[in-house]
Amino acid sequence: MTDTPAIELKGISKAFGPVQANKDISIRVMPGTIHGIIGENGAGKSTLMSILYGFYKADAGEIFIGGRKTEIPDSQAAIRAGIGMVFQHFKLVQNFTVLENVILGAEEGGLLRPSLSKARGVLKKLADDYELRVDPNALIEDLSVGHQQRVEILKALYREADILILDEPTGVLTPAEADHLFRILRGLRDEGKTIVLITHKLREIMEITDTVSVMRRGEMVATVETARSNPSELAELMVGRKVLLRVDKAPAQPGRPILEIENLSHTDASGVQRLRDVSLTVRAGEIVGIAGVSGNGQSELLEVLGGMATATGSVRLNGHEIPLTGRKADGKTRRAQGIAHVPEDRQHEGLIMRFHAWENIAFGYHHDDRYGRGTLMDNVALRRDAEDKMKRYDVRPPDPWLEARNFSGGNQQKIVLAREIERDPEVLLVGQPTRGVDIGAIEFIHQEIVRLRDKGKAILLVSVELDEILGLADRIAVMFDGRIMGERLPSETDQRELGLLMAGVTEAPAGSGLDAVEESLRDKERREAARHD
Amino acid sequence: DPALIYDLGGKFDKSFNEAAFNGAQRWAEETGGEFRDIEIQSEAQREQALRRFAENGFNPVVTTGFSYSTIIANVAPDYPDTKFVTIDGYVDPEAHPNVLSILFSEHEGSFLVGMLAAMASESGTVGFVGGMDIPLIRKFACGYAQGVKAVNADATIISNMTGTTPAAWNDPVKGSELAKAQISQGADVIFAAAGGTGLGVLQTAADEGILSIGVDSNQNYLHPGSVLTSMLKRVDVAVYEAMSAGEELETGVQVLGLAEEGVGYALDENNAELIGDEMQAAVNEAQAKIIDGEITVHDYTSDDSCPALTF
Amino acid sequence: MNRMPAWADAVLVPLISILLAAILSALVILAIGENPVAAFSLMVEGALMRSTGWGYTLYYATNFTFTGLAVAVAFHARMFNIGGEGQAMIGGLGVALVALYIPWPHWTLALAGATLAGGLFGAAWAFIPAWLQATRGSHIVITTIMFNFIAAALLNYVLVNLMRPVGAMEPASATFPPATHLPTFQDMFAFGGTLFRGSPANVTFFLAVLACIAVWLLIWRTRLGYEIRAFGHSDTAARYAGISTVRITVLAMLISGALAGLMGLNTTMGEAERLVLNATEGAGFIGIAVALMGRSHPVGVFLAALLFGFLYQGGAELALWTDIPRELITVIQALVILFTGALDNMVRMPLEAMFGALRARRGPKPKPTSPRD
Amino acid sequence: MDLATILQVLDSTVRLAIPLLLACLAGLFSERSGIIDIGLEGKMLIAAFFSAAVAFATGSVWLGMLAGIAASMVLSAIHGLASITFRGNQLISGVALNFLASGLTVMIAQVWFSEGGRTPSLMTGGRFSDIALPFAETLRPIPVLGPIYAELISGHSILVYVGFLMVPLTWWVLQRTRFGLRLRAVGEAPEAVDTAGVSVAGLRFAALAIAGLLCGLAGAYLATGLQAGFVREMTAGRGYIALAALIFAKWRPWYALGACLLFGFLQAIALRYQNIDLGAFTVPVQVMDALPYILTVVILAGFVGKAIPPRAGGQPYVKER
Ligand SMILES: Nc1ncnc2c1ncn2[C@@H]1O[C@H](COP(=O)(O)OP(=O)(O)OP(=O)(O)O)[C@@H](O)[C@H]1O
Ligand SMILES: Nc1ncnc2c1ncn2[C@@H]1O[C@H](COP(=O)(O)OP(=O)(O)OP(=O)(O)O)[C@@H](O)[C@H]1O
Ligand SMILES: [Mg+2]
Ligand SMILES: [Mg+2]
Repeated sequence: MTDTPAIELKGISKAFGPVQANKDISIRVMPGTIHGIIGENGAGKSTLMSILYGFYKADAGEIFIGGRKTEIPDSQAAIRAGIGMVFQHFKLVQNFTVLENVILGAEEGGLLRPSLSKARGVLKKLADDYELRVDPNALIEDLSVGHQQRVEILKALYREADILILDEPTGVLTPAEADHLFRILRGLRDEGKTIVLITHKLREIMEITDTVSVMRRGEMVATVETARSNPSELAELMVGRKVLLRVDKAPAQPGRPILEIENLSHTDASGVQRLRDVSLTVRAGEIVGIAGVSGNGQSELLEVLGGMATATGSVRLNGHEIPLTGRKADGKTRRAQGIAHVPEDRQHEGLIMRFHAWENIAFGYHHDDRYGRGTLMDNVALRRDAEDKMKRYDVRPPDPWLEARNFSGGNQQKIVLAREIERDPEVLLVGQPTRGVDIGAIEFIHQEIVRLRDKGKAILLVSVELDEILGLADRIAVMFDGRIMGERLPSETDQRELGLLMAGVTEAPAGSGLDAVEESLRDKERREAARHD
Repeated sequence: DPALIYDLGGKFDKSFNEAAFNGAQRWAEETGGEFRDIEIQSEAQREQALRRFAENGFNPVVTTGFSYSTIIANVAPDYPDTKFVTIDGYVDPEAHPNVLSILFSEHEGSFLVGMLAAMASESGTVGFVGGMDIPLIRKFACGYAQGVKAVNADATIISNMTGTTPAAWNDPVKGSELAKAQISQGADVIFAAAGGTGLGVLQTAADEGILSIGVDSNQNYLHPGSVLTSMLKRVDVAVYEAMSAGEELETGVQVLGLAEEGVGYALDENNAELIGDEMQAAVNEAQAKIIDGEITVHDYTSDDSCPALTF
Repeated sequence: MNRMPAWADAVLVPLISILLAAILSALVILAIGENPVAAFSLMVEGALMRSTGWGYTLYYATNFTFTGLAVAVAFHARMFNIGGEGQAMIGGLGVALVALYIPWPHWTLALAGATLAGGLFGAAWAFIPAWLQATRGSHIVITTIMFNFIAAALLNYVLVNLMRPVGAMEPASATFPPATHLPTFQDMFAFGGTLFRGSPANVTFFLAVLACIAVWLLIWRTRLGYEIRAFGHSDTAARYAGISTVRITVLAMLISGALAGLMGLNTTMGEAERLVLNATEGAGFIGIAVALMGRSHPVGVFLAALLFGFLYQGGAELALWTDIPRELITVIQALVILFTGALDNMVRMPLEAMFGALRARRGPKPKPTSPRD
Repeated sequence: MDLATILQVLDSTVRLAIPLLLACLAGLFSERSGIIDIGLEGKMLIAAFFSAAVAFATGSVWLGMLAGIAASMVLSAIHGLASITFRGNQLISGVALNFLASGLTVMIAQVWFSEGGRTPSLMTGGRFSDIALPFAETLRPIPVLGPIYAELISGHSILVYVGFLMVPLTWWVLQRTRFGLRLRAVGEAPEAVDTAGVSVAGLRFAALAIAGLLCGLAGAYLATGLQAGFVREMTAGRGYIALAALIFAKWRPWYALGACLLFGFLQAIALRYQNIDLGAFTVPVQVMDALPYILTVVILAGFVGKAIPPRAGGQPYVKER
C-alpha cells in the first residue's frame, strides 16, 4: 500500500437548482480498501458518486485519481480513469442479453461478433475469479435483481475498472445474495481494487468496510476507521440524534382469525405457476411475516390478496368468502371490504408520481363518500384530509401541493402508509415497507405498523430483510417456489434456519445454512434458464 | 372589376380551375382590365369570398365548381346589384335574378372522346379513370361509355375511381397503378378525369405505349403522340365571356353543349397523326347528330343511372 | 428548482415563441417577394378588426376547440387519438340525419337532438378502436388512422348514393329544414344591423365554451377524471387502485369521440346547413396540434384554438387581397406549431437562466434546502 | 385468376409497397432510437419535390435524388433540434414538419416553376428507368418461373431493389454492428448508454439522419421512379400508413417488409377489383377503397395482438431535472 490515495475529492459542490446536494465535500480513499458512505435519504451520497463517475458535472471542486488531477466531464472519461459504478437504479437494457449489456459502449470495432466472443471469454474468466456467475445469453429482464447487479459489476470489471463504486447495492438483495456480494467485494479488494460502498445498513458497514464517511444534508460530517467506531455512533452522526436500532413492541395478543387463506394458486400471464396451494391464517392483533428470496411468490400473494391478480382457491375475510376472479376481484372492492394494501413498488403502484400529495392521499379510496357524494369530488375535503395525515405521519415537507415525485423515497412511503393505515382496515397487506428508506424513517414506519396491530388488526408483512421480519413479525411463514415451507415463531428461530427454509430445505443438512441457500439458488436459476430455452 | 373564385382544387389544377384562370387571363390581356381571384382553403371560405368580393364592389363574381350553387343562392339576395356566375352549378333563375348558371354538357364531349377511344382501340377494351367518386365524374364516365358503345357495341369499358377522399384528386401514383391495372386487363386507350391523379395516368400511358385522353383543358401537349385527345370543357370561354360582359352580364341559365362549343375534343399538332380522317369524319358526324338531336346522350345526373356502365 | 415565475412560463414563453414564428414567417414572405408588414397587418385587420372577421375566427376556433378537447381527453388517459377527423365526419353524419329526418319544432330542440346524435355517432366511431385497444391491445394509433379512412369511404358512400337529392351534382345532403337553422352571431347580436354579417359563427361557439368547462370539470373535479388521469400516468398503479383498464380506456375514448363528433354541429348544422363531403377539412389533425400546444388543458386548448382560428381567417384575407399563395398560410401554421409546441424549450431555457440570474442579483442566494430541513 | 393477373397484382404490390417500406424503415431507425417520427409523410413529400425539381433543373436523376435526401435530412435535423436538443414534444414536432412540407413544397414549386405547385414533367434522364435484369427476355418463355422472373422480379427501377436490400441491411446493422447495438440500447434505456460513455444525443441524431436518408429515397422513388415529376400532396397519406405498418411490424425490419407488402397487396387488390358484382348486388367502390384499412384493423385485432414499442420512445432524455 502506498500513501497516494486512489481517490481524492477536494471541495466538491453541486446544486440542483436551489437544492444544494453537495457542499464543499473533500474525501480521500486509499487503494485496496473498502470505503463506506452512509447518510440519510437525500444526504447527497448518490450525487457525489455520480459526479465522480461523470454522470453529473460538479459546480466546483477537483478530482484526483491515483494522485493525478483528473477532469471527468462524462462517463467515458471516468471509465478511462479506471472508475466503474453500479448505480442504485441499474442502468441495464432490459431486453438485451447479459453479453450485449456488458460490451455496450466498450465494443471492439464496428462489428459485434469479435466483441461478443472476446467478452464471452473475459466473462468466463471473471466468473471463475470472482464467483460472478451469470448466463451470458440470458436476457436481463429474466434475471433476478441479484444477478442484474452482478451484470453491473461485470460491466465495470470488463472495462478494467480499478475503482468500483456501488450505490446501495444490498437494498434489493436477500441476505444470502448480500453475503455473496460481500465475498466478491472482498476478493476484489484483495486484488488491490478500491471500492466505495454506499449503504443505509450499519450492519453492512461494520461487516465489510475499512473506513467510513458519514454525510448529512449535503455535507461530509465525519470520516472514521470502521474498526474504531460502532453502529450507534454512526447512526447518531447520520441523523443528528439518538435512534433506536431495534423494534420496540409488546408481545402480540392474537385474537380470532381474520384472514383465512386456503389452497391459493395463481398462474401468471406467461404461464408460470407462482402460487401453489398456499394456506395461511392471519389473526386479529398479530403480524405475520412472509420471508423468502424475492421472486418466490410473495409478491404474487400480496397482489392476489390486494385484488391486482386473479387466483383459485379460497380466501375468507371475517368468515366471509371474497371473490378471487371476476369484476369484484379488484382493488376497489377489496378496499371496501377492509383490506388495505401497501404495495412493494410505491413508485409504480402505490403512488401516481405526477399527482399532488393530496391527490395521492385518496388514491384507491377516491370513491369514498367522505370525498364528496355526487359525481364531483370534494377537493377541499381531500386537501384537508391530506394535510392532516401528512402532519400526523411527519411527511416532510408537509406540503400537500407537492407532487409525489418530489418527495424522497422515505416520505413517499409515509404517504402511502398514512393513506392505508389511517383507514383503520381489518387487514393490512404490506410489502417491503422500508425498502430504500433511511434509519430515522424506518423507526417511525415500524412503530406505526405495530400500533395498528395493537388496535387488533391483522397484518401480513412481506419483506426480504430478515432483520425486519425477525424484529417486526409475531409469526413467520417462509415461502419458496410458490409454497409455504413452514411457519416459525421469531423467538424460536434464527437467520440460519430461516435461510434454509428460504432455500427450500426443510431439514437441516450439514454445513452452513447460507451455503445451502446459495446452492439452491443456483438450482433455481438453472431451472429458470431451462424454462427460457 | 370582375372577381374569380376557384374551387378547392386550386387555381393550377391543370384542368378545370386552370381553364377558368386562363379565360380570365386572356380577358385581362385583351382588355387591359384587372381581376381578383382567390383559391379557397375551406368550405366556409366559399361564402366569405363571395361576400367580401361583393361588398368591395367586384362585379361580376365568377365561381367555378358545383359547390358554389347552394351558397350563391344564399348570398345573392344580399347583394342585388352584384352579378354572380356559377360555373357547373345551378341556381334557380326565377328566385335569383342576379345569378347566371353555366352548365356544361360534359356527357356530350365525353361521348365524342369515347368514340375516338373506341376507334383508336385495337383491343376493343378501353379504360376510364375517375378521381373521387362523385356524380360529376360519373357523368363523364357515362357519356364516355356511350360513345364507346356507339362505335363498338362489344367493347369492354373498364371504369375505376381513384378513391373517396379529396386526396383522390392528387394521387398520381394511384393513377399510374390504375392505368397499369387497366392495361393489364387489355385497355389500350384510357380516359382520365381525375385532376392531378390523371397526370399519373397520362404518364403511364405514355410509358407503356398506349393512348390516353386528357380532360377539361387541352392536355395533348403533355405527351405528344400519346395523348389521343382531350375532352375540352371550355370553362375558359365561359369565364372570358362573363368577364367581357361585365356588369351588363345577362343572367339566367346557360347550358353549353356541343352546339354552343362549350364542350368538344381537342385536335392540334400534337395528336394530328393519331386521329385519322375517317375518325374525324365519324366524330364530326356524330357531333352534328347530337346537335340536331338525332342522337341523345344520356346524362347520368338526370336520373342517377347509366345505360352503358354500372357504378 | 431553477424555475421561473409561473406567469412567465404561461405568458412569456408562448408569446416569445409566437414572435419567433412570426419573424421566420416574415422572412419566408420576404423570400417570395411580398411585404411581410403589409401581410401581417392585413391578417390582423381581416381577422380581428372587423366583426365579420371575428365571426370567422370564432367559427374556426369552435371547430378546433372541439377536436382539440377530444385529443386532450384521450391524452389524459395516455392515448393518442389520431381519429378526430373520422369521428368528426361521422358525428356530422349523425347531426345531419337528426336534422333532416326528425321534424323539429324549434331550433333549440333540434340543437339538443343534434348534440346528442353528433356526440353519439362520434363516440360510436371511437368505440371500436378503444375496445380493441383495451381488450386486444391493438394499437390505437393505427386503428384510429384506419378509421379515418374508413369514415371517409363511408361518408362518401352515404352522400353519393343515399343522401344526395336525386339529380344534384354535389355529393351533399339536402339542405336542412329552416326550423333546424341555428342562430348565427348576426342573428343574435346584430339586431338588424350589419354586425357579424354573413359570418358563420353561431351558437355552437357557446357550446364549445361549455365543453371546455365540462372537460375541465370532468378531468379535475370528477372521480372519472381522477381515474382517467391516474390511468394515464401509470397503468400499474391504476390496477393497484382497482381502476379497470377496459372501462377507462373505453370511457375516455367515448368522451373523446363524442367531443370530436360535436364538431359536426358547427360545420354541418351551424355553417353549411347540410352535410357536405369534406366538412372536417383536417380539423381533426389541427386538433392534435391544438391539444398539444394547449398542454391538454381546456383553457390552453381554447387559446390555441383561437390562435389557429386567427391564422385560418387571417390566411383567408391574405388569399383574398394579395397574390400570396395559400400554402404560405400552411407554412405559417407549421412554424407556429413548431415554435410554440416543440421548440418551446429553446425559449424557456434562456429565460430560466435569465430569471435565475435576476434572482441571484436581487437577493442573497436562497438558503440551501435539504429534505430534512 | 390466371398467372398473368397474379403477376400484375404482385407487380403492383411491389410498386405500392416500396415507398411504404422505405418510409417504414426510416421510422424504424428513428423509433428504435427513441424518437417517435410522425413526420415521415412530410419528409417524403419534401424529398419528392426536391428530387423532382433538381432532376428537372439538372437533367440528372441522381442529383435529384441527392437533393431529395438532403431536403429530407434537413427536416430530420429540425426534428432532432426540437426533440433531442431542446427536449420538445416529438409528436408536435412531427405534426409541424408535415404541415411545413405540405406548404413549402407547393409554395416553392409555384415560385420556381409557376405550374401551380407542380414540377414540369421529367424527361428520360430525369427519371429512374426500369432495369431489365439479365436474361429477363431469354427466360420469359419458361413456364411459370419465366414470367415471374421477367415480370415480377425484373423490370423495376433501381430504388425498388435498393428498398428490398434495405431490409436485410437494416437487420444486419441493428443486430450485427456496434452502431446497431447502441441504437437499440438508446431506444430502450438511454441512461444505460449514457453511463456506458456513449452520447445519447449523438446516436439519436444519427438515427434521424438515417431516417432522413430513407425518407429521401422514398420521396425520390415517388416523384422520379414511379412518376415523372412532383404533384402537390403526392404522398397522399403514405407516411401515416408507413407508421401503421411500423407498429404492425413491431419495429422489426423483416416484419416491416411483410407489413408493407401486405398493405401494398391490399391496395393493389382494391385498385384492381372495384365494383365486384356479386349477382344480387354490387359491392360499392367505397367498400373496396376502404378494404385495406378494414382488413388492417381485422388483422390487428385478430392476429397481431399487443405491440410493445421501444421503452424510451417519445421521451426526451433528461439527466438533471
Ligand atoms: N437529478 C436530480 N435533479 C434534481 N435534484 C436532484 C437530482 N438528484 C438528486 N437531487 C437532489 O440532491 C439531493 C441529494 O440527492 P442524492 O440522491 O445524492 O442523495 P442520497 O444521499 O444518495 O440519498 P439516498 O440515500 O436516498 O440515495 C437530494 O435532495 C435530491 O433532491
Ligand atoms: N423534481 C424535483 N423537484 C423538487 N424537489 C425534488 C425533485 N426531485 C427530488 N426532489 C427533492 O429531493 C429529495 C429527495 O429525493 P430523492 O429522489 O433524491 O430521494 P432519495 O434521496 O433517493 O430518498 P430515498 O432514499 O428515500 O429514495 C426530496 O426531498 C425532494 O424534495
Ligand atoms: Mg442515493
Ligand atoms: Mg434514493
